[in-house]
Amino acid sequence: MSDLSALRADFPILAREVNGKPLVYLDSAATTQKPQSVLDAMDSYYKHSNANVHRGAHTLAAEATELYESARGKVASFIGASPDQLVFTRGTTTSLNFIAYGWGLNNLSRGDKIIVTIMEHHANIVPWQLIAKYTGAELVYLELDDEFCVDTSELETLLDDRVKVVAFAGMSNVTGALGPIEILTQAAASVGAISVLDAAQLVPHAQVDVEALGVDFMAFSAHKMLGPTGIGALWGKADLLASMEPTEGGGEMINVVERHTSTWAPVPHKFEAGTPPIAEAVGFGAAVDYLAAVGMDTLRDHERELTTYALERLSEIPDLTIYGPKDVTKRGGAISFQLGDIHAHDIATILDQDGIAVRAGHHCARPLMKYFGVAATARASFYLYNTTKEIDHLVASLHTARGLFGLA
Amino acid sequence: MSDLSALRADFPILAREVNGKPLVYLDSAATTQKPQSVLDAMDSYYKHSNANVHRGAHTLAAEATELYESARGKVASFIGASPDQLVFTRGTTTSLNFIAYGWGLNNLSRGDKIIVTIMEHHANIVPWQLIAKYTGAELVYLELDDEFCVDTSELETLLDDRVKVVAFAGMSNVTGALGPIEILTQAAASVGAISVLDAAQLVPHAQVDVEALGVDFMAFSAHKMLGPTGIGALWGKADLLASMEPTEGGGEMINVVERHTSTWAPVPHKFEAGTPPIAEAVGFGAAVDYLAAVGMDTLRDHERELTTYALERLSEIPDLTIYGPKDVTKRGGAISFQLGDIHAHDIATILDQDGIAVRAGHHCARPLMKYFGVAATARASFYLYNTTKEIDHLVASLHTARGLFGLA
Amino acid sequence: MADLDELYRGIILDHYRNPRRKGTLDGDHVHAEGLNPSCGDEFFLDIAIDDGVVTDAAMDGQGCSISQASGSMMMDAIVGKPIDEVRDIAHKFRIMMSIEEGDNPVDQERPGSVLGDLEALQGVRKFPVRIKCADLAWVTLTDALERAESRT
Amino acid sequence: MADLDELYRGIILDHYRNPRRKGTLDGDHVHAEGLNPSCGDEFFLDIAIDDGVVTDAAMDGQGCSISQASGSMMMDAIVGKPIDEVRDIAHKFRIMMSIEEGDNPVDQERPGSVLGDLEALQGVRKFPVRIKCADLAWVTLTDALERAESRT
Ligand SMILES: Cc1ncc(COP(=O)(O)O)c(C=O)c1O
Ligand SMILES: Cc1ncc(COP(=O)(O)O)c(C=O)c1O
Repeated sequence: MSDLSALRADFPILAREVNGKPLVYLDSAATTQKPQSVLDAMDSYYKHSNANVHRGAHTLAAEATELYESARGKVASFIGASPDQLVFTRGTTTSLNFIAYGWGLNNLSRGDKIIVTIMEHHANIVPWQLIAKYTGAELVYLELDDEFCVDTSELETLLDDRVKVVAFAGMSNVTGALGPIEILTQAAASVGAISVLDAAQLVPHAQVDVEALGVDFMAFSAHKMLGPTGIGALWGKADLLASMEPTEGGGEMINVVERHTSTWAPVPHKFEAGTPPIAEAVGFGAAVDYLAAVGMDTLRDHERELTTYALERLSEIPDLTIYGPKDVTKRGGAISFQLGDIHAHDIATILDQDGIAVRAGHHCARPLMKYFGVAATARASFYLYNTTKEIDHLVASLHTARGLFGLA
Repeated sequence: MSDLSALRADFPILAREVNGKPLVYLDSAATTQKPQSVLDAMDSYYKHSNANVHRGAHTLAAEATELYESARGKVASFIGASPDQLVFTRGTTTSLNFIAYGWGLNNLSRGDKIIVTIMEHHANIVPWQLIAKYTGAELVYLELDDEFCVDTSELETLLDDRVKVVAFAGMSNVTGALGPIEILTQAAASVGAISVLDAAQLVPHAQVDVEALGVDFMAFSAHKMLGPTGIGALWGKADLLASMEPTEGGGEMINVVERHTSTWAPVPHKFEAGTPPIAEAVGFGAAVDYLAAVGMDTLRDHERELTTYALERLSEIPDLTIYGPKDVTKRGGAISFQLGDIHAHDIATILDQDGIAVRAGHHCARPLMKYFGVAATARASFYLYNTTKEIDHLVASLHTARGLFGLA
Repeated sequence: MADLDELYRGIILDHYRNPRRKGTLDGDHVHAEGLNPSCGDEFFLDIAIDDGVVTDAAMDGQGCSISQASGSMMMDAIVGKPIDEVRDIAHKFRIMMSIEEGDNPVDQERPGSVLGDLEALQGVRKFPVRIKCADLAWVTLTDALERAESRT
Repeated sequence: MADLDELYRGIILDHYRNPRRKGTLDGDHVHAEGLNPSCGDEFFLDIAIDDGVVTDAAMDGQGCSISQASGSMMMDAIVGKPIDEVRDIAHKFRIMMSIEEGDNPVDQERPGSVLGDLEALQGVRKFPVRIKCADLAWVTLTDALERAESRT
């Protein structure tokens, strides 16, 4: 088995204890921990080069601009993209809203259709609901098959020239299921709709070449891939970004501002109104440096082994139901489950006493929960710093939960 | 003179050299430097408590939520507000856009008027231009009097019931002029318009009690008041925030999400879609702790003394024109100037050789530049860590510039 | 583990699995709904009030053992009681849970109980993030009582 | 200071203060506009081309000494030259400024100059953030030449 355990020393928080036990952090789908190198990069930015970017002729401003733009270059090349198509935003949520507003407000009208899947995160549902309300367009959902994967069999009958947007996750944050990216991208293209990939859970866990994927837009967050909070990215095809209206107006995104009209700066700056998250960009750059050094294939293999092991061990626990594909080639390392009639929050509380962090709730995917007919699940999710030993702890603690709830 | 020079040791970057000279940082109106305590607070967050907020039943998530919400409490109390009216955003620009979209898109229509002043930053112009375009409303400008202050003498004739928004800066980032907050707030109220205060330059430099000001909305940024990049705040009156539509949709801002409709969480969460800038909030909290410990009155006095001294010394330089009030009770510590026919960028380059950081350009206020009939100015701006000795360096370096350009 | 044993006492699991008065009321009643959006717990409450007395109640919804058990125990504690007494129970409960200020009405030394089965929820205090679970039913009750008041 | 003396040579300040061919053209010409939005520098260029030769040119706009001097020197350098030669000058200039790759055409050892007055702009290379100022006129020129080409 691939042994990445030496990397654990790079993550200061992993030395911490919770309730007297070593921290077992199984909540990386919510946010990942940060290596020292990411913290150092931001600290060094603030201690040596902090200044506002783009507008300055002094040395610090030039250094800050250089650091900010070189971070853009790193993140872009991490996804196989050109830096001038990579917009820094506050996160996946903002990226998706920028697409919904910037493209949707200006291109959708009454009767148009927006296709999403039932496994979407609220971030890829609510913005479309808002735009649907403003424009009169309508949301249409794709459901799941019995392996918890998006069912595309209805797609053909849904597709017509009123379909203007097809928006979908690359990987579900609840079930771990990979999305049918190729099928949906082609379906969108076949009717001239835009394809929007929510890659919040994909880019952190897989080698992504966005040009090869063929999607029109892609969104992801730094904090789910070793980077800081407060920053994410929006990638888009050059012609779409160029033709799109900016959502936010302000400094740095303009060409000329007159009293009543303005013209916009070229992409990506057009979408970066105001002082950007500069230190955060520097940290984001350091995060992708770290991931690239580990190697995304190594990371993927490691996560597959963990996931295989976890699915195996969890299936030995009586009364445990997993909501997600069993086939590791169809999924990533987020595993949602229920254990008998023990509510997910009770599971989280019991595990927390053993220092184990899992998430419990609707995972910002209420339509999916309703589709499953449950109100909440518990979710364990893995990243490069997790180990099979931690999964053993998880399993042991779930047995404790059974005991406490008298499940014999 | 108030001596805050001992504080300089709290700011690691101030020990730095630029072009072989000690750094003289006179660009705090663009962004301020950060004290060690702010960097430590963020570092400690990442090393001990990093987790996603609000959704977790595990210990780290509870700690992160507590840190995030207590930072909200600190920032709110710094401006005399209640935490449930304090929304964390990406910065002033996003805050103003949220008001323009969330209130404006839903309340403005053709023929309505939005009053702004000619001294606004692009962040308080461009969002209104965008909303004017979407709704058919119209922007109207207030000009300046000959002391560089907003001329409110035309106000009475402008005011009628088509005026729906009055938006203005508390302090100009170009001229340093304080805005006529009271007059404009009352004018707005008198016709039932909302008043929007761009406090990006005010909150960092003055004791603000937002309830006492009486404005409807206020926006400011952490990075201009010792805090990190990537975060700012939007404050609003409770009933307005409650009735307003959110601009961004996504996780954490919802109450219930159904397939086609959603209901919103209470304010402030309604406006905080997605993973918020958590570490940044912690840093923001540490920044206001630092400012409160220094005391905003002490800071204000220090800046007044610096500004008085600087205005005096600069006025001794031949050919130097200052764009801004001469009376220190009418202004803050941002001083824009031109020196003979030396272009602002050339000044910035020459000063940079002496380690002095000033800004040159249109300062994101092109309509104001055009009003002045200039394309660019140089700007020196002060904060609590600056000293009169630094102003002496500035003056000496400006004499060098005169020499280089043969101004005898 | 001792803390967990305290938290998940038999009586709590019993109320969780066999909630009292599950369902809805038919006749004249007030309805209120409580929701913890951060965890998804829901609590629906119907109460019938006659002449200042809570004559009947029913609960529905779903959530963790703590929120459901707290609601079920609340049913037992309020039906048949005058509104003033119901308010007093709610107040005492919230003091016991450290949600409101006051002297803890539940004294381990003293024989006899003030809050009945509800005292079993004391174990929740060791788990601060779960206190809002225990409180959900009571927030909903307060809402229902206010609605009842504004009707008369 | 030595670097600054190199940057602000007399000849540069002379071109800055007395820009050559300031104004606009009347007859048949191509117009192009260059803008550095980050600093606000503007450069407006008119060129007249006849039979493959730049027969006349005029510049306008405003900006720092470097951008205006570079533009003014460019005027001197291009008027009367065939387009191919103009392109070659632009290429050489950009190599000298380290904007394009290639062997620096300007050899301090060698007598005689390749770029004429423009060589005075070499001092800008020590100030990387100002290179885009020196380049503005040339970006605009490239744009103008492309427009001219697409017209024929
Ligand atoms: C007066 C004023 N308003 C708005 C802004 C925009 O702030 P930010 O860039 O932090 O969004 C600034 C700073 O650039 C400012 O000085
Ligand atoms: C699939 C998916 N989409 C979108 C998001 C939203 O990302 P963020 O909260 O960083 O904006 C998340 C994470 O919460 C996610 O897992």
